[in-house]
Amino acid sequence: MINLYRVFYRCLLAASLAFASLTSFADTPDDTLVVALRIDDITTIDPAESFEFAGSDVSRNVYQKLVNFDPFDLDAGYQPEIAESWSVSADGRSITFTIRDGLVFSSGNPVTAEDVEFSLRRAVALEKTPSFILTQFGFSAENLDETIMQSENTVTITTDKRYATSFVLNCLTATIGGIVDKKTVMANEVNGDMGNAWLKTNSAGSGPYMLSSWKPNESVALTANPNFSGQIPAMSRVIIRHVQESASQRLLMERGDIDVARNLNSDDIKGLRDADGVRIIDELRGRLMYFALNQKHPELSKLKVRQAVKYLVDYKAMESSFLDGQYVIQQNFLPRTFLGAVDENPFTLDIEKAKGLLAEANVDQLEIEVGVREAQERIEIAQSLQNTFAQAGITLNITVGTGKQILGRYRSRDLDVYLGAWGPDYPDPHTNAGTFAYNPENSDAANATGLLAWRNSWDTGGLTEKTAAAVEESDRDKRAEMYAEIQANFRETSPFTIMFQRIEQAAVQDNVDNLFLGGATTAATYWTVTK
Amino acid sequence: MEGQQLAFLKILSKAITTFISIAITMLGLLLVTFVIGRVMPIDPVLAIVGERASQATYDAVYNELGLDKPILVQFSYYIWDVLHGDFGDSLLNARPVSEDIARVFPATLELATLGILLGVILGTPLGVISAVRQGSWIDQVARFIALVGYSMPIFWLGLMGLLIFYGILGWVGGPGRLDIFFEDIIPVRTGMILVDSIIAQNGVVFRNALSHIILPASLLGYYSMAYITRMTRSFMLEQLSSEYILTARIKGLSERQVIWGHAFKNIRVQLITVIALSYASLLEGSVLTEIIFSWPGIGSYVTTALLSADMNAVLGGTVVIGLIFVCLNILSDLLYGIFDPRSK
Amino acid sequence: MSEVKNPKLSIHDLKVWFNSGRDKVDAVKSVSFEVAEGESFGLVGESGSGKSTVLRAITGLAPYWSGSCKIDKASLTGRRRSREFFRKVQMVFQDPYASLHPRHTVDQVLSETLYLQGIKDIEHNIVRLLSNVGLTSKFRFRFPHQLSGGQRQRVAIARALAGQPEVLLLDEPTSALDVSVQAEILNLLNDLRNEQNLTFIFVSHNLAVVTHMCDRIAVMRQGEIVECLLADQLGRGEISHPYSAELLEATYG
Amino acid sequence: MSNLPIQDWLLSDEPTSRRQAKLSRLFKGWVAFQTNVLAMIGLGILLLLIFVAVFAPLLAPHDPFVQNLGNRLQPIGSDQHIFGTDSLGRDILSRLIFGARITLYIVVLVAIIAPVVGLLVGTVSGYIGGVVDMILMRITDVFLAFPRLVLALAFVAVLGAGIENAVIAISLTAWPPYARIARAETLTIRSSDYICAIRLQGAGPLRIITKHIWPLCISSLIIRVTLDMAGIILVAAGLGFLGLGAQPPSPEWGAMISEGRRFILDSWWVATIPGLAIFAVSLAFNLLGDGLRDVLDPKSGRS
Amino acid sequence: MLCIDNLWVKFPTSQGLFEAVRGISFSLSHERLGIVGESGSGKSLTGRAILRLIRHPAIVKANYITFHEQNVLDLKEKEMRKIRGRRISMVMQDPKFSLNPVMTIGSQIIEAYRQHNQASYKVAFRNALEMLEAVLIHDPERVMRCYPHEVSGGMGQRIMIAMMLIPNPEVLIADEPTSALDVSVQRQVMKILDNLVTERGMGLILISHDLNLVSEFCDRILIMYAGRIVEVCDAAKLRQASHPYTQGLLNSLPRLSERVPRLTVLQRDINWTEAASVRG
Repeated sequence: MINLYRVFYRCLLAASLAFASLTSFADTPDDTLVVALRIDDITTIDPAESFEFAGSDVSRNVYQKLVNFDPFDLDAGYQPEIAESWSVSADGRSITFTIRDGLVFSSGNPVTAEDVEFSLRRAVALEKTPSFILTQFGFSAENLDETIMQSENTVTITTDKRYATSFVLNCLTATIGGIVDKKTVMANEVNGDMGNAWLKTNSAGSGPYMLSSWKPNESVALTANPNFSGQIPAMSRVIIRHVQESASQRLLMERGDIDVARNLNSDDIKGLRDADGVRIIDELRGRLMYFALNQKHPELSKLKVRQAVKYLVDYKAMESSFLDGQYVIQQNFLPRTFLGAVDENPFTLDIEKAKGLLAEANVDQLEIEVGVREAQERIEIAQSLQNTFAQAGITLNITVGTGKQILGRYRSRDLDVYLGAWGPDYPDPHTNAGTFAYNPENSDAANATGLLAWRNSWDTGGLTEKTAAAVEESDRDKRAEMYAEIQANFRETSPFTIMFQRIEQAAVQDNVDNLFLGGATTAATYWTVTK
Repeated sequence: MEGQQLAFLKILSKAITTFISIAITMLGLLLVTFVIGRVMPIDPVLAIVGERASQATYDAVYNELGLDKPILVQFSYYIWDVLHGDFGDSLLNARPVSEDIARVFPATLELATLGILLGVILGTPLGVISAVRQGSWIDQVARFIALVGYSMPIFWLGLMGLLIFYGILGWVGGPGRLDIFFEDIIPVRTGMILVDSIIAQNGVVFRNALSHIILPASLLGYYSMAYITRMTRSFMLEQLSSEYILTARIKGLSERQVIWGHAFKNIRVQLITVIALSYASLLEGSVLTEIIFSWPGIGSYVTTALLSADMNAVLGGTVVIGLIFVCLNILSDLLYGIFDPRSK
Repeated sequence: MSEVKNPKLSIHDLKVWFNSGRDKVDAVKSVSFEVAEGESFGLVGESGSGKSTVLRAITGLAPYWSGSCKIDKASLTGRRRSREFFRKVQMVFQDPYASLHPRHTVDQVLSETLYLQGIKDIEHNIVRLLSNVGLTSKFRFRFPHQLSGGQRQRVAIARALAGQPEVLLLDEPTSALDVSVQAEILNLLNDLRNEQNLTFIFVSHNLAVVTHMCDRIAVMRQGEIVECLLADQLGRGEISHPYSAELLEATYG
Repeated sequence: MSNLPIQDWLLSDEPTSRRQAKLSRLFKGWVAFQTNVLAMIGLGILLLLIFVAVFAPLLAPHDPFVQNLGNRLQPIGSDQHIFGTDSLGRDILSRLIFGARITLYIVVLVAIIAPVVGLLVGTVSGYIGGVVDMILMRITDVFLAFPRLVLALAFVAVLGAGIENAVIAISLTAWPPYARIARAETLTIRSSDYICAIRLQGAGPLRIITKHIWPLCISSLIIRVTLDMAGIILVAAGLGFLGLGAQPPSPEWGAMISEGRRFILDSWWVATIPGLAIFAVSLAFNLLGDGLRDVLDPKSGRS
Repeated sequence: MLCIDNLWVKFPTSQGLFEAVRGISFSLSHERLGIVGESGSGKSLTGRAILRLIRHPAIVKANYITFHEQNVLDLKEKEMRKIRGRRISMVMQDPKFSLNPVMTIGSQIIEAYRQHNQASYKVAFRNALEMLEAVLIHDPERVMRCYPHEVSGGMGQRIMIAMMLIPNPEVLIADEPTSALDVSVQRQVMKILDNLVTERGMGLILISHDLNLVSEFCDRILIMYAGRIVEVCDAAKLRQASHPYTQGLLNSLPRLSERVPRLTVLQRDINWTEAASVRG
């Protein structure tokens, strides 16, 4: 019996010794930037296909575009990058870009007009999800020979009608405008896919970094592009690691095992503010949090009801409690810093007013369903809405589901109320105006699932035409004015209640400088970082 | 000669029946998964084309995936491919599912193996001791430890463990399998970092990997220990009250000989089944543990795939997990034959 | 084997085996005998001689059998037995600890049996059955674990008698009991046979018990009847087969 | 020994009526069970759970759904809130009290579905044998070989998130082991003398399965279910943790942990208190299960 | 050789202490002593109490149990183990349960030998073979390799006897050694046991419910009833036993030689239970 115990205790002792001897740690290496980020949304990094937040971060650091944003001065708008300069034809339909000399891809090949033409044509021809950003200008696989043309060191694109130049160029700063290395890509072509399969997991760009590995749901590793024509970045390696939990990201941050944590919730941010050696970066992003009423619902389609619910949101309390620091009140569909953005947020929680409006609409005791994606902050917003709606006699039943599940119902016009987020696809006001306030055909048959107005069966009450007009206005100020007018109308009449705009808060180690998250218009830059 | 032939035939027929029953089980498994995948209200096409796609793009992908064909036709295509070792490409990232599984499975295997080892090494003696000393303080303590293990939500324990041992004390590594700068240092052979680092004779990486794995493995080990302790205890109690134990005592054997030499030998078979089951459930991937510890294992892989309607990945993962389960069952049956002479 | 006039039960060339195919095990190789109405017929042999299997084959509890088996000239086939058969033929099992449902009271056991046999007036019949086997009604609501071995066997006998059968198959009914209790049960069985004119087939490994209970005795060995004797012959030691002699020698007393 | 007459009546070895026999058996089981201190503790906790669930509206100091965003994440031991408040400023104690109802609901529902399905499949399979047995056992194997959480997730995904669906999903994954147990028991019971005896009275398979085999399988199933209940609550909590269990604002304990885990580093109590509640109930079921095994297990109840 | 004085064995139950053995005293020299009684009379517990094999929570009490003048009750567990098997051994009822199912017969016998003899495996193996031959097993080498389920009941019991006798004990307690066996084998096994015991000059305690068996193989018989010894008599004079219980038992046996219409049923007397135990 005694022996039995001895064996047992010995085991315990050995185990505890082994445990205790594992405690040695170092900081991250000087030339490596380690970022904790949820990257489970990345499905590809081919610029012609990539359409997710984490993916566009990677893309921005790997691919250059004809025009792009300067991370140090986002407000300046698009700046020349691969294009040295451009000129617009008299009819306003053609833009000719002159390609800069001396730019080189990571493969060592020079960046030529041919590459630019190939990249843009490829993005159209592949017809992947984001291709609409280009095809809205009338480009299609059939007319590429006439619309996107290269000659010598220039590339000319011709749109189907006149558009605001700023609109076209803003679209080219989106991920899909990334220029790829034609030779390398076509060398890896399989079954006429224009290198799509290869580019999903490899890079062929001229940006400061190149992709060294992507393990889905695990990590993305970038290494400095040795052939980069600009200044070689200080961080020769960037490792983006998938860490799902905010608490885990915070612990990693506190232990100094990572340099940047990008998915911290407001409470963990608060906790980290007090931690030694950690700094918080706030950047206003373009994402909006909104809810929308399905106009197929007989009660919800009443104007007074649409207006009433806008007074049933406790904007202030949410902004200052669980959304603290991460969202700011925004009641217009153009995010702050966008062209045409307005700073009018007239709605506050006003139960009595809402009750009055509901009474005018003859609505008493309403029970509706709200669909929410399984994400904590959205569920909390939904619960807060549930609370305030109840005070005006509206019962809100929350249905939580996976993103795909809820979205599926939203797209098929099946939800009473959808609560979710919307991020601009490219840094031009039309990206949001064209989806919130634009719905040329409201029938079920139209199946315009890409338009938020259609998803809510809203015929926009004349805003569609105004939006179409705004996108053709080439005068910048006039254009901004037109959007202000659309938004004023939209605020009062639309079934959309836009509530908040996202502020991204990232925690960085004190020694990390010049990390830019991309503001409302673009994605994060790592090449600027020093430490 | 004839006897030998007969014996051979017997083994052959047994092998064939075993194989057939595995095949049927696997087919059923595939069918169920497949049906689930098809009736799920998550649209795999949408998962690919994204929410802004036009109807034409949608239709193209719909046909490309073969979703327009009758479900049985789809299923038979799938079976045909699986028989050729092809699980198809992940709908989401277009990489072969088999490649993904080969990447995530070793992570789970490593974690589960270490976990089950801890569970067996601690749980078995604890169970034996508490059976032998039924009612004593050590029995009470062992039972309590096991009960706590049975009753504690793992995600809570995991987060707390991470907070205390990593966040505050800094005794162990944080989430993930390695510290970032140790990644990609050693060549991937088995995919299990502990093993790979031993092969590469890289002590530093080994230590780092160990520091990362020890906490989640202890946690899983604790849960399997709770189960193993409890089962060992009840098996031992049953054996200790049997007559041959009395015989052994009459022979004048010491308690240790009676317990380990006689009683324990008789519970080996049952214990193997318990351990195999426990191991199988760990290999299924403890989704919650994997999420909390950012462990890129098969559990979270299949779950993520399921939630994003990546049916090829779900089917592939399920087949692999089902195969493991079936294999472990067969293995425990084989060991049964070795350890229990009565089964021959 | 010996001819009997108007046999109640006649068995001819009965073969019983377990498992089909290669694993086939022959439990009874070829057995024939006849039992007259009101007779008590004994089957004696060691464990594995197939004596209990014969009973199981008659009642349809054995998986595979061949040969002919007649009750009142009606042939039995396969494993299914009719309701009439169960009214005529009943069985008492060896181990009284295993033959009663552990969660059923005596009352439940008997009332269910009566119900199944289609007998009305269950209340009255339970009391009658209990008193027939020498139990007072205070045992009626007990569970098996509240009864001694002898009492359990009495309940089992009462159950067998519930449908007022004509033939009782007794499978070692006393081998699990103490000798003093054995005597009580054997006396009870004899009394019941006399009162109700029952036909017994009595299976036992104990020569003395079988001789005490039976008129004629068949000695079984490895699935075959080696010898058929009258009880008196056995008592006097008049036996011819060496195996019977061996058994007799082994059974002291 | 100064027993009350009623106790004598209950403890009698010579019951005189069906009712007395039945009550007496229950009472004796209770007496045996009473001596097991740990099991009594378990029972006590569960009775407390039931009490709290029944009288939740009277016991809860606050409305569990009323939010007060200005008063969020109050620590344990605050004036108004003994267990503090959650991220929407709701009183945790009140939510815990109302959550007891949901926990009880899960427990009862699973306890009704899973063992019954298992019992049906197992006993039919074991009793009839042959082809039926083979088919049913293959089906059982398929479900056993399935990764459990994946199966549950898939079912929830198909049926839609919600507590009932979560319970059904859990039950669907939980029945195979019960079927195995019931089948094994049936196989041993099937060939026993008392089953032979009742067959000789002309009883059909339906009667034998329902009246004779079930009562014997049920006790071992009850033990297993009780012991598994902890695991079931934890799986339900796990589904809640993944957002697929109870829907907000329902104060399901697993969902409460899930909500609270975001604050675990600063406001640890928000997740810990429901965690402890789950722990206590699971523990209670385990203790109770151990105790029931001692009382009900036919193997130990022989002598 | 072995003296037992006022032995009690009690079990705690929900209804209080159950007294299974109630103050019995007897002694054993180099003789064959039979203990007879019905089930529940406490005879088996008596055998186990001598070897101190009755474990918690049962209570064993006695003024003394001396073996060669040494009180067994005072010995430490370690010292007790030297007595068990080596000096006092025991054969139990059913070889099906009393042999370890997952060990070969050879290893079990060798283990029994080596436990008490410093011997190499080879020596032990040879001794085991010899012992198996002594219990009339014809091909001992094959049997050594067998597992318990592969041998018949009769052979199993002979193996059990071989295993228990291989350390050459001074006293053997045989607890219903043949009641699980077929009648034809019973005698054979008893004869082997009897021969070995007499040859080696051992003391034998034969515990059985079978009066005939005991009277045939023993010198002296203790008759137990409800935990007490009601009568002690010479085996040869069993038929003349005075106690009504003994007589009743004898009469309730059916006999081959004289067929009676009704067997005599034992009429129990409440006084037997309370009468003082007879010293044996």
